[in-house]
Amino acid sequence: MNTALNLAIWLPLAGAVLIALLPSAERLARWIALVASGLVLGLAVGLALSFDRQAPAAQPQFITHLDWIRQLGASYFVGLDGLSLPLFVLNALLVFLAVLVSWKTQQRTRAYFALLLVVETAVAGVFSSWDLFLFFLFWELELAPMYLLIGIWGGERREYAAMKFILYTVGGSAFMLVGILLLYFNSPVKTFDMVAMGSQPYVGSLAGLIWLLVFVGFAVKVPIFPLHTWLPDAHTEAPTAISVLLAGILLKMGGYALLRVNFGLLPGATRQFATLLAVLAVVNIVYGALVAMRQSDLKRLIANSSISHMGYVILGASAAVAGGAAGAMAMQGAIFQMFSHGIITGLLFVMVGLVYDRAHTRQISALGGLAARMPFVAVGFVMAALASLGLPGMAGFAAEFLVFAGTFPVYGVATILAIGTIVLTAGYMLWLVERVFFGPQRPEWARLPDASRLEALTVAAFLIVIIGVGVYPRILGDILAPTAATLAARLAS
Amino acid sequence: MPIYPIALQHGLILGAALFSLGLAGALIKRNAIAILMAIELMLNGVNVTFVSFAQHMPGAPGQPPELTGQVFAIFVITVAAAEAAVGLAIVLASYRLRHTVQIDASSSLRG
Amino acid sequence: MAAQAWIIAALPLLAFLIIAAGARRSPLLSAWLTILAIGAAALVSLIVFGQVTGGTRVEQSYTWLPLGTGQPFLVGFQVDSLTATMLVVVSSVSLLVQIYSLGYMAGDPGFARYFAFMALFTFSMLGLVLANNLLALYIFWELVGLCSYLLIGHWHERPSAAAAAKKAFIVTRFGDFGFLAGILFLYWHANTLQISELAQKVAAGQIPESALTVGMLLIFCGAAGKSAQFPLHAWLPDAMEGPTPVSALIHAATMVAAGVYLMARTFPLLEHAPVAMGVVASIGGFTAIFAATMGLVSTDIKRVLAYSTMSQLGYMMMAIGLGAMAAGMFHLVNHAFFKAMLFLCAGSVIHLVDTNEMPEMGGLGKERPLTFLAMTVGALSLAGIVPLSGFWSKDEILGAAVGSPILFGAALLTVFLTAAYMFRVIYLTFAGPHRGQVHDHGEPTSMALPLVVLLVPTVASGLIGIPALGSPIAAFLEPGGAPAAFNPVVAAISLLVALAGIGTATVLYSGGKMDRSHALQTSLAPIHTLLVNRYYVDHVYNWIAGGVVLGIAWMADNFDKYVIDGMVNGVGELAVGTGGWLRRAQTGQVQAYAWTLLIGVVALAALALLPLGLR
Amino acid sequence: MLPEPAPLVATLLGATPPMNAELLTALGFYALAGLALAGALGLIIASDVFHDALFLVLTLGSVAGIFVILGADFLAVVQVLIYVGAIMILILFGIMLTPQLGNLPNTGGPGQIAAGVIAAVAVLGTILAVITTATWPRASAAPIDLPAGTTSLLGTSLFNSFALPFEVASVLLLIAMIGALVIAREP
Amino acid sequence: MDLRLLGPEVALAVAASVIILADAFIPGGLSRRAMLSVAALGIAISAWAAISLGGSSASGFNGTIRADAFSLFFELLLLAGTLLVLLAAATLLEASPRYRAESVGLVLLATAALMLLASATELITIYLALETSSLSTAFLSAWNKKDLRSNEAGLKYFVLSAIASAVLLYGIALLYGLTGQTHLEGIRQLLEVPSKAPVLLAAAMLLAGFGFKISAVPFQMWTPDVYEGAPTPITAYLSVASKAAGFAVLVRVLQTTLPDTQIDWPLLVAIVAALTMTVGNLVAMAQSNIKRMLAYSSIAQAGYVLIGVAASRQGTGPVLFYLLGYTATNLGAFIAVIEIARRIGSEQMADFAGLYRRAPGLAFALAISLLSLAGLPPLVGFFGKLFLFWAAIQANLGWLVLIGVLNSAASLFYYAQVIHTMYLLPGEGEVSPEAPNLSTGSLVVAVGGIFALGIFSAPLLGLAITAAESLP
Repeated sequence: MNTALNLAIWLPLAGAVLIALLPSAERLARWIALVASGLVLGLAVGLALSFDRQAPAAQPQFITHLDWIRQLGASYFVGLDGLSLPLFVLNALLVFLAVLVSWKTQQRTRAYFALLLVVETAVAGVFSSWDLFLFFLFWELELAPMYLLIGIWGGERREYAAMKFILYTVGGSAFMLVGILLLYFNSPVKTFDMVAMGSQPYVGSLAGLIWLLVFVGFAVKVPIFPLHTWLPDAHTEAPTAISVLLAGILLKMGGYALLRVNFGLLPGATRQFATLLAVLAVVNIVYGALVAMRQSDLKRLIANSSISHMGYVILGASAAVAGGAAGAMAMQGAIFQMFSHGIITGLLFVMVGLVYDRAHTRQISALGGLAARMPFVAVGFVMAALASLGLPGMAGFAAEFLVFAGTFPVYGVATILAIGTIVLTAGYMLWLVERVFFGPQRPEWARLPDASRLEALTVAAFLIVIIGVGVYPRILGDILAPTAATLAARLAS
Repeated sequence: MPIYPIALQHGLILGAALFSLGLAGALIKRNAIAILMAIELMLNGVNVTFVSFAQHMPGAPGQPPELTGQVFAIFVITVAAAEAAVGLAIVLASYRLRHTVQIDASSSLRG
Repeated sequence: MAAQAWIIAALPLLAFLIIAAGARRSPLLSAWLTILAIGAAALVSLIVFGQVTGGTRVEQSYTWLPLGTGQPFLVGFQVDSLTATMLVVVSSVSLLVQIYSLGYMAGDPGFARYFAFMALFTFSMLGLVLANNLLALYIFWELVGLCSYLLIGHWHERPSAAAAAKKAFIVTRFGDFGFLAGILFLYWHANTLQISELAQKVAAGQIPESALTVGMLLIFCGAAGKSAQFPLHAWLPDAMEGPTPVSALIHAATMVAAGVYLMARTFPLLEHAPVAMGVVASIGGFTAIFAATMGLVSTDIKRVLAYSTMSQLGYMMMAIGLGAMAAGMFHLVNHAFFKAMLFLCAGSVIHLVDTNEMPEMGGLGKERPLTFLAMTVGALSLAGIVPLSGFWSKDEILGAAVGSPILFGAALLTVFLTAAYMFRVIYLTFAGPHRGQVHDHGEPTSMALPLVVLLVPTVASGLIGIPALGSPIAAFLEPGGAPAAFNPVVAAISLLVALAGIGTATVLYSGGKMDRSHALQTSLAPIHTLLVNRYYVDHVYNWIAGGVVLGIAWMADNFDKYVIDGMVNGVGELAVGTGGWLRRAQTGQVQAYAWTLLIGVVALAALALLPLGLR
Repeated sequence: MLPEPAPLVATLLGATPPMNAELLTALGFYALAGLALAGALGLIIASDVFHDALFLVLTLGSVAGIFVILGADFLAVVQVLIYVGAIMILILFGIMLTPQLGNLPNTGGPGQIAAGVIAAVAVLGTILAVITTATWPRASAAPIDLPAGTTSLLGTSLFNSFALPFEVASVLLLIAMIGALVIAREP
Repeated sequence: MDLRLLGPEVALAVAASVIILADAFIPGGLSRRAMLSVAALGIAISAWAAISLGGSSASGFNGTIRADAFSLFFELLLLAGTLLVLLAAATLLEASPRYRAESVGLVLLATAALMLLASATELITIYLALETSSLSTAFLSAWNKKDLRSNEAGLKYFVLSAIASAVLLYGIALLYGLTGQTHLEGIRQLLEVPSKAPVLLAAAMLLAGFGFKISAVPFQMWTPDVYEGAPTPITAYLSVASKAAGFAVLVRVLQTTLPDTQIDWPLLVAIVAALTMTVGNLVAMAQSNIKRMLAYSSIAQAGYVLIGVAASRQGTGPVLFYLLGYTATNLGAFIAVIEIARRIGSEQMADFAGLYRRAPGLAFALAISLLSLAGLPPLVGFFGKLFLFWAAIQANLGWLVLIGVLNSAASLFYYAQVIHTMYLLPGEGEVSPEAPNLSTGSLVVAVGGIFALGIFSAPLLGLAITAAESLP
């Protein structure tokens, strides 16, 4: 029983209930949300600091294991390992920052912050569950609040986007559920306990089918081509803070689940499908970049870049089956990329939000020359764009380097294509920056204010993390490396 | 199958025929009361079936036959009576509202 | 001190951080912070250089990223002769350029930002030369690229500047794509990224030559991008959109030379890959002459210098490809000083007339005698006139090329062209009458001083190459390597060719007149057009980027919109449509309902009975 | 499915065996069955609801007769009493209480008729296919011997084995009564 | 003697009689409050009587009923559902003073019949109980005599239920012919099957008869029309109590009489389940009236439950749990709709726009109910479906589960649209807030149940499995 972890999972929900119970606390709501998410962030960082980096990686730490639905062999089993801890922290961090980003939300404040906190609990639960059933529960728990967050506070086409988001995801989890149940009944250990399932993985004849079924569920979330078209709509229409969360952590749920369930529990099938994964990953990377290049909507461009960047996660993961040094490296890269993409794309969406809040348009062609009036926003945006295109010294580079390095000896051609896409990324990112911020100042944007103090603080927080991790990746590397190596070794054996 | 002595199948076939004719009536007639009568016909078909079976069900060794089929038929007749009452009541109410007992007048709920 | 050599890089970084953190509100403070930090760095560099000449060698590594299996990725720094030389060059040129910028950038709204980025650049460049392994080198490699991007785009409100910045970044990134692949390639063959370990393994023959060749060629892609070698050269002329001191520091003296430095740094690997060496030499030689021809026709003074830089970088590359690493580095050092000076001179001129176009200049020697002097000396040095620095290093390169007739010929031709276009610049700028407006605000001391200081190495730094001294450079940079042989015949020939070039320029442009050259242009119109359009390479690139890539992107985008999303929406519409169709079956007729019920029973029964075969 | 012709012809010609009770019973059964089916058919075809009712009475009466033949004498009485005596009266009242304006069709259109016939034929076919081929393991080949009156047997069954359904039936009738009162009453 | 086994039903019948008689003989009629009190008391006594039997598995009345845990489970479920429906209808009862005693009485009698249906183990009893409940609900559907739609609903329900029960009856006759028995256990013992055809035909006919009750496709055609036309509390009653009892008898008959080793009825049920889910969900997408949408939704829900039925023994516990959760959920939805419709005077979903502002509590309740129907955690609908799928996978019905989960995903489309209308669209006009009353009280109970049953799904599933295992 680890109090801190349980507290970190459930505290946001308690905050949400508190907000719901205080009927006329419109202004108080955001403070409650801030305090709750702040506490969770503190707890998460504390957990990260007290994480035993020397312990064997196969076992989660900070575990709580209680009986739950005995008829199903389901239990309340939470804990963190090197794979989940960074994402757990990322969740806490991004939600906290999301609260700051949405500080000025006027419309239905209480509901907004309450739902935000529910999402935090759900995602924290996904990342810390070691019981497959509990995992699925948390996974589904995130849907309805997210649907409402997009649907109520979103942009013009929010209804379409929200509906598309939820139908896609629910459709995906439909397959996932069947897969999970099949796995449960076919695996030699009749339990949902993922530690036990992982230590004695199922290798029977249904493994391939189960793998594919769960994969569909996760692939929607990642998203993996061709199940990705919900993403540009959802990310584009969602309000800024929600775009941050969507790109920052919700996509990571897909990648995380892929590693945890497909890779962790079905290593044999994973080996079979590794090449398919690699191909899909490259398609994601290249295709996402190409589509991003043509976008005329600022947010949509960033959204499509997420598709491309999540491809690196999948690429790294696919190469992990090779085992050995390369496999471990690729796996570490995949996990690292999830963290860094989360924080970088989060910042990008924040920056887009800042632009949109001021200019009230996201059409790239309508913008231009903003750097003169908004130097801070411009610098922040450029930094985010640079981080996104994998500039060394920022978080993205460390991750991509690991992915490339690990994948190179396994899938040479795929790696070359992926590295080549960096050029495309630089192309569309810098082109975007050029069109939005550079060039002569336009009269219609002559009065835009620069970032406020609070906004600047938020952006700075993002940048500190991005650069901190980029310059000193050991912060994460120490935690990731043993887990990644264990996972990869298990895959290869 | 010899045509006599009448065997189990004879009754069963008659029952089935009556059942099906009643069914056809229920599907074809327009007048609600006629439909009601057709349903009675269906129930009679079943009753013939029950009674035919009962005639061929010996009791346990040394025991008189239980005649469950006939008992069932009695209950069916009772139910038929109740159904007739219920049906007529509703049809009467319908008639008050619509001034017709044509069943296709009651088709405003659809889709 | 050498053991703490990282301080050299850290000082400018500190300056950058302080400026970013708040000092930026006071532009002058920012500038002086930068100058002080770089000055201190230059001082430390000199000390370190001294220690290194005394034989000190340092190498230290730190874990950058631990791995689950195997050795972690390291970063670290080393101090050896090559590093020490580069440290001195980079920090001193940077210092002078910063001082110059005080005057040149005065009154610019982005003054503080400019110095901040300059400090960041100096940090990155110093880090690059300090790096002891390929990963660290790559990291700083990208950072200098970033600074280049930021500084080219300093006047971001000018669309041409913004576009040039982007172009510079993307084109060099194209080369870096190869660099990164090369790093990975070598890593998986040698299992290390430490340059010293790589060198050992190569020397021990543990890496097959074919692998080494591929790896080095890939790495050369990066070098070619950075050093603007054909075909990745297109960005450099455009990069002249940046402020002139930036061009002087980044696009003449230091960053563009990083490619050469990289090849020198990995020379212990390269020399075991003869094919790669051949490629490097050929590309270098070709670029040298290719760029020089374009320099002949450009009317933008900075662009001429940029072509000249490309050409000289090609020269250096050729030297390294020919195995004369020390000669190449020697030329790099000399070139850094005089080319920086030339650019600063150009800046001084531009300051005076507010244009880059030489046809609008003319006769400026009267207003700027010092500049005139410095530029002439620089041009002579570049042309390779004895005893200026350029003569000595260029001669060593030519000497190394003797064995290869084609390259030797190309090099000689380049010497001719170099002399010609440089004196074309001198004549068009300083000789004759004013052709355009002159706005003389006076030349501040801060701008004059660096010119004076840079004159010293321009004149003197080559003297170390005097044959009488033996070959200390080769001994210093490449201990155990073959000493550079001074070939008096070659020297004489090259001197003659250079003088011929100067003579040609004099014939065409003396007195700042342009009519004779116009006549020549008209008679050679097709060639002129080709050169003015830079061999249409940019056109090809634009076609690839705007036509091919964006075209494919257009197809992908529409595939996304219409095919994939079309299918998704189609499924939804199918479901709703089917629902609507089934809905119509609900006619409201109770007998229809009963019919369905009965048919349902029959169907179910049939379904159950049919497998029995209805006996 | 078709009766074998030879014995029928033979019997009718009185050749072998002599006309006996079994044959008479059979003939009665066929006659009554024919009447019942004719009544049913008439109900379907008749265009007047009043004629429908009369055809139904014919069928119900014939079925009562068949009950007698099938050894259910008490049931036959019940059939006559409840059906003919109660239900038919109720229905006739219903018909009289709902006079129709004009001459509305008593059956649906051709489409509906076709559909109805198809459904009925399908149901009949399925049932016949099953019952004529099935073996009934519990059923005796010959009709069982029944005492002269089945009343006491039925009574025992009804109040002993099936006491609960009997009670439920009374509740059913109660509900029908209450409901009919409420629904059918003038509002 | 055996009468104790009938205690729960008798208690209700007595309460019904008291209400009807008292209303008839007391001048001015029985007050609404008194009526509901008597009904509640009757329900309480009935529940007490049921509990005191304690699922003893005692048989009575010559084996016609059985007081096992299975019947106890359903009796309590039906009683709770009935009580909630009555409370929810309290406000409506106030508005229509005529015949209200009879309506309450009929509801109680119908419930008694349904309880009997759930505990009967003999086909004659089952048939009579079925008819009793059907005829009562036919009346109740037609109760608004001046309302054309209500009358049409009653008429349709009556005609179709009569035909369906005739078909059922024929099936029973076949079973009787095969075994000479009407007791379920007797039938199973005697069902030697030299030719399977009659058994299969009987199974199909039984499926039709009971399928009519539970709105399984293709026997569901009445459902939308009757749900839309009937007074909303009766719709709620039909969708919850009637359906639950239908499942009870279906499960009991199938499991007790037909050995699935010899007769492949699970396949038949599985096919019906697949059809039911799919048709229900698809047509629900095209609706504009909330009651009609809920009707199709309840068809789809029946399809999910049938997945559990098809899973045979393993599925029975989950089926019971699902019905429990479904009762709370669907009641929540219908009670919310009753209240909303009463206040805004419309059952059209389009008129629900902006309801979150005009009636936040009701909007929330409806939203939660719909989300539970869609199967989102942590609501009970999620767990219910999960347990069903869990059982079906075990029974090697993976394909059916896949259809189920996809349907479940697709269903979100129309459930979410209601939520979307209520929460995302701006709405005109105001709704005057009302003080909490019995209806809102029952709504709170139902919505609370949706959460509570979800959170405590583990022990409740245990209970459901215990109840399921009490089937012979």
